[in-house]
Amino acid sequence: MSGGAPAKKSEGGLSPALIAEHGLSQDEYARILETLGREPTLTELGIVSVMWSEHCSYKSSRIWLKTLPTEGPQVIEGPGENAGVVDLGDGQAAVFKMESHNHPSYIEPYQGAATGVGGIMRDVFTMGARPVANMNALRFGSPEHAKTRHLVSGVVSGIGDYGNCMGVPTIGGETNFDSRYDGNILVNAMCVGLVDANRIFKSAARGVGLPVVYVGSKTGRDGIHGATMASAEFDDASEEKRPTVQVGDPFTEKLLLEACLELMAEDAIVGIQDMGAAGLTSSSVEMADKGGVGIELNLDHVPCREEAMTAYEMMLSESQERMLMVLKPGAEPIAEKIFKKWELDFAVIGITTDTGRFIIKHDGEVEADLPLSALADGAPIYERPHAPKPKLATVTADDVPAPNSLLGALQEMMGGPHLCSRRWIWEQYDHMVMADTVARPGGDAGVVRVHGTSKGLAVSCDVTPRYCAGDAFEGAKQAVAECWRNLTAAGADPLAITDCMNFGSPERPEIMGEFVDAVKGMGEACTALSFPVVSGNVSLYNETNGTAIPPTPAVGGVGLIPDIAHMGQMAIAEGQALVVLGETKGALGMSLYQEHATGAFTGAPPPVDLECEKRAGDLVRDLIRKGTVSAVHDVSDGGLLVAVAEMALAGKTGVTLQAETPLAPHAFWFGEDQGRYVVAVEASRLRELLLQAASSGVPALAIGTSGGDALQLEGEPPLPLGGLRSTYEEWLPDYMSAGRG
Amino acid sequence: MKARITITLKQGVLDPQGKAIEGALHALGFGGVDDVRQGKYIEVALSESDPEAAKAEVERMCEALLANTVIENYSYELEAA
Amino acid sequence: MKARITITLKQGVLDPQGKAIEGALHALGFGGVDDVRQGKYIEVALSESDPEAAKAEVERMCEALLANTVIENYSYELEAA
Amino acid sequence: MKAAVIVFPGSNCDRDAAVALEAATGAPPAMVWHGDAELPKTDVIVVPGGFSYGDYLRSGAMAAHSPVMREVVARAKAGTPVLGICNGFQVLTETGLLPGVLMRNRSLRFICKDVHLKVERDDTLYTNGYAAGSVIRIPVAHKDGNYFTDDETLARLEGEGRIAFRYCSAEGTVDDAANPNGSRNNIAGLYNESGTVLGMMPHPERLADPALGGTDGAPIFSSIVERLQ
Ligand SMILES: Nc1ncnc2c1ncn2[C@@H]1O[C@H](COP(=O)(O)OP(=O)(O)O)[C@@H](O)[C@H]1O
Ligand SMILES: [Mg+2]
Repeated sequence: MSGGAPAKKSEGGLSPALIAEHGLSQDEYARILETLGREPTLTELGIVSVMWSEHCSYKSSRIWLKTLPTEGPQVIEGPGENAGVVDLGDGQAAVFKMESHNHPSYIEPYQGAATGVGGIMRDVFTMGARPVANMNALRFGSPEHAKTRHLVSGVVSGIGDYGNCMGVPTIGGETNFDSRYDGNILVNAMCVGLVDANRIFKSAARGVGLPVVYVGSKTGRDGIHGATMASAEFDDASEEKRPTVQVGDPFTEKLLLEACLELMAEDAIVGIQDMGAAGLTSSSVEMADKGGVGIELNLDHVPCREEAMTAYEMMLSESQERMLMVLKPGAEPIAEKIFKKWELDFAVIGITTDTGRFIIKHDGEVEADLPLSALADGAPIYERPHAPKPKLATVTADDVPAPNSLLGALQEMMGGPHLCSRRWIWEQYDHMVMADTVARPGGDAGVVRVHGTSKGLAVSCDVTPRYCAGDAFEGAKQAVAECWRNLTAAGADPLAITDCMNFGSPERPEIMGEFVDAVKGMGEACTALSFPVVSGNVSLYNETNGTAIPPTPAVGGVGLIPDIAHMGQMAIAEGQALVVLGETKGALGMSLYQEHATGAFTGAPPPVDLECEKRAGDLVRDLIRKGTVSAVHDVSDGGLLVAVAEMALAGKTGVTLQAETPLAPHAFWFGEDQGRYVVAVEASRLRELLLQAASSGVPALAIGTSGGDALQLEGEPPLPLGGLRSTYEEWLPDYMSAGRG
Repeated sequence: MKARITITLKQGVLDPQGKAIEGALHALGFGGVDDVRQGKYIEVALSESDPEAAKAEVERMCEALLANTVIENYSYELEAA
Repeated sequence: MKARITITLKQGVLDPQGKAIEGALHALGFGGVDDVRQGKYIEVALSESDPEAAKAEVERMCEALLANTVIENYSYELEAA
Repeated sequence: MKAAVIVFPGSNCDRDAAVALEAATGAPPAMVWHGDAELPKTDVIVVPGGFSYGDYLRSGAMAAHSPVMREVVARAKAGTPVLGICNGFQVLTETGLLPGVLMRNRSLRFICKDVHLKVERDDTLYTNGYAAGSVIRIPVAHKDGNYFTDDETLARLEGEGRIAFRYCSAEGTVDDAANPNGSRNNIAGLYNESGTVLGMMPHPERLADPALGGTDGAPIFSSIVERLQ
């Protein structure tokens, strides 16, 4: 199998409309003509268009992503493979990545979110890792928006049903409501897997004459790009317009997971790649490109679910739960036996070649014959114009009115969409399956024990979109810092992050400016905190009618807890002294209290001082490991009073607060200054703690003691914990059940 | 009136349930089963007694809630209660 | 032949899905909905072409797997493919 | 003592059950693939949680018809103890080893959380490590855990003392507020006539290790060992 007849001609030529519908610009099409020296066939046009799409080629983002720090002694595999890999010691490694499934989840929330979860798990087990934890970062529109409830309900049950069926615990995430996501919700899913460091699988198809094998589900006409065009070209006029939504099949994915891991224990695989976006096309192109070989596929052997599928459709189908593998010669029988055992399709569909060409045959015809170099590295790269955004003014305590009652404001805020309990969400996720979840959702980071050891893997997802909307640079820095802080609060050594860069259209200079700022901010924080980026994903064009989402550089971090006997947790016991570590300056710009008091988020978000961040975090980790502190919680959304209230609710104990501060009380208690933690210590160890903080250069201020069953602040009536708990717990369930009978 | 509504997946949409049932039927020895598709069946009792009005009401219900028209089709029969 | 099988809950068996749909329809303003019951619809393509034999086969399938006869009833129609 | 765990396509608590069994018995259980020709001779069989065959038709329905379950049913009828957890309970009801069915939760949502259970009896194979009437904390994780059976069967089950566990409050009150899924009579677990088969929706294997935040599930496994050793 090589060379063969020249690719068949497309009848009548390709119209400009057809080219545009494939998302190719005139320049890009000219570039195709030049590379090929002829007109592409329709199949070739489809292949090039998906390979050159933003999603596969990162053409707008690539030059900026390259500036991110990706190295460190803990990094085994940085960006470039299906997922990043970090060292956990003892010959073990964690494999992780986050990915967006935004648009599909808006169109069909249940299936869109479900297939997003399925896709990210495949990225992880493709590398030989068993998925051990899932996370999800969700941004919905305003609670008042007509579609929000339906979207929340569908997305959450889609994520739950897929992960639950797979038997992978979903141990946390984050959820925002903001009207700027009304027309473009974000569903970012993260998966973490465990692998033996010497059994990591990659995608490169190194070697000529090797069998290319298709496994998993059959191929259907799911999610074919340019579907409007495809239906016009290929369908009977009578046939209903084909849906482009993909339906997830978690049961098959579970079988695929077990079958792949079983085969990976054998010495059979040269390279393996899941079929994600752009399915067979991108998986085969990437494997060949990375291996420096050519590839020839005969689509006659592709297992199809529907009749009469064309080469174009097979190459562009996004049917889920499929994988492509290149096997060692002669390994087909053992592989086939395993996949048959798991009742999955198995087919040899091609061979690697030394021609450097990507050749697709179907029904005896050559449907595509393209130079691989043009598909992967030959994709266009753009340095798009980017406009800087003016810095916003700092908001002072005088700009934001004080409340009548601090505790009253606290209760109202905690009984609202930004701060209420997310229990309604995470109770729909099996967060305990695999029997290794040692910190369940509801705390700062989810933690799973590394099976069979006393080590723990801490995971957190973070970004504060309103900060990024004000200042993408500071916002992205903050996202990295908050993630690092959450891992630290669990007692973990933060290892590395994955990111999911959700933005509007890069063709608009102000959006591109946000992107560039965010990458710079993220890079700066990652470098300062030795917290490199090992994998990630970019999702652009999140806008409707010219209105873009706020820049949302979501960060997913992984940390290692050397011994889960020394883990941080946020429930305070009675009789403890409470101390805030890190400096409180009363930053109210873009704070939740500001919105509560004024109805709007304005001004500069709180800046992050990365040196202070590092000092405070290193101190906290040490205090946790030495057992000095009995509870820890970082200070984030809503500020100090919210952090304390969350700890009190978790510990089912009241607190009495008083603090000596020159700041206005509302700025002190609700300011969102970064780099802070609240810790609880036995009164007898308070002095020791304060001394250690002083010698570490970390500001420390005692703010109260625990006990009783209410929150108390001088000069205000006490706020009973029971009442606070009801408002905090009930907002989301009440919201979700409103509109039902 | 009573509406008997049948909701099925659109052509070409993956039907994992149907596929799994098919596999189970084969395993149970029902070799003559070529294809299985699973859908939903919903019975709605309506106080409306005019067939035309009931028809319109059922269609609105299907569009608004009962069927996910992104991936599903619906059909129905009406019957005097 | 093609069998169109409808599986419904027996009378007296609680139907949480039906109840939820009913509530949602009311909330959407469909006030004339008195009762909703949810069931399953399964289409099975059979290679059997004899109606009597197909009938027997479908009944065996329903009894053996498709319906849980503790709580469910089934009915079906056959149609030449 | 030898234990076996049945593994179906889609089982996902098989490893968790094996870990808990090994902790109790001191030896790893035999993991029996649903398609394996033989079920080894064992003292107890566990049908674990998960989503056998995706639970695509009805929870547990397809697994109940797999060849290995025919053998499990035969062994159970001959007196071998069989413990079904979550999906395993659903499978056991679908085989008819236990009466009734597990329907969709009344909230229609999957629910994963710790619940409290009242232990009804302490004289059984599975519960001799508890005190009758005691309240234990064990997680549930299911979408179809709403136990239903007809009035007559329910009366018989109650009359014969075949309820193993009931959902209750932390203080032991068995009422609707403590019922996570709508189960009749707050039933969380059920014995067969001879008390050798137990099906339960909560997952004792998930709280049988102090590092996971509790050990109230462990006595289920140690009770079996105690009785059969
Ligand atoms: N979509 C979600 N899925 C699962 N858990 C969630 C989700 N959203 C929020 N949570 C959980 O709720 C808790 C509070 O979330 P958040 O306020 O974002 O935490 P933090 O401020 O520490 O980052 C966390 O434990 C988080 O894991
Ligand atoms: Mg936190």
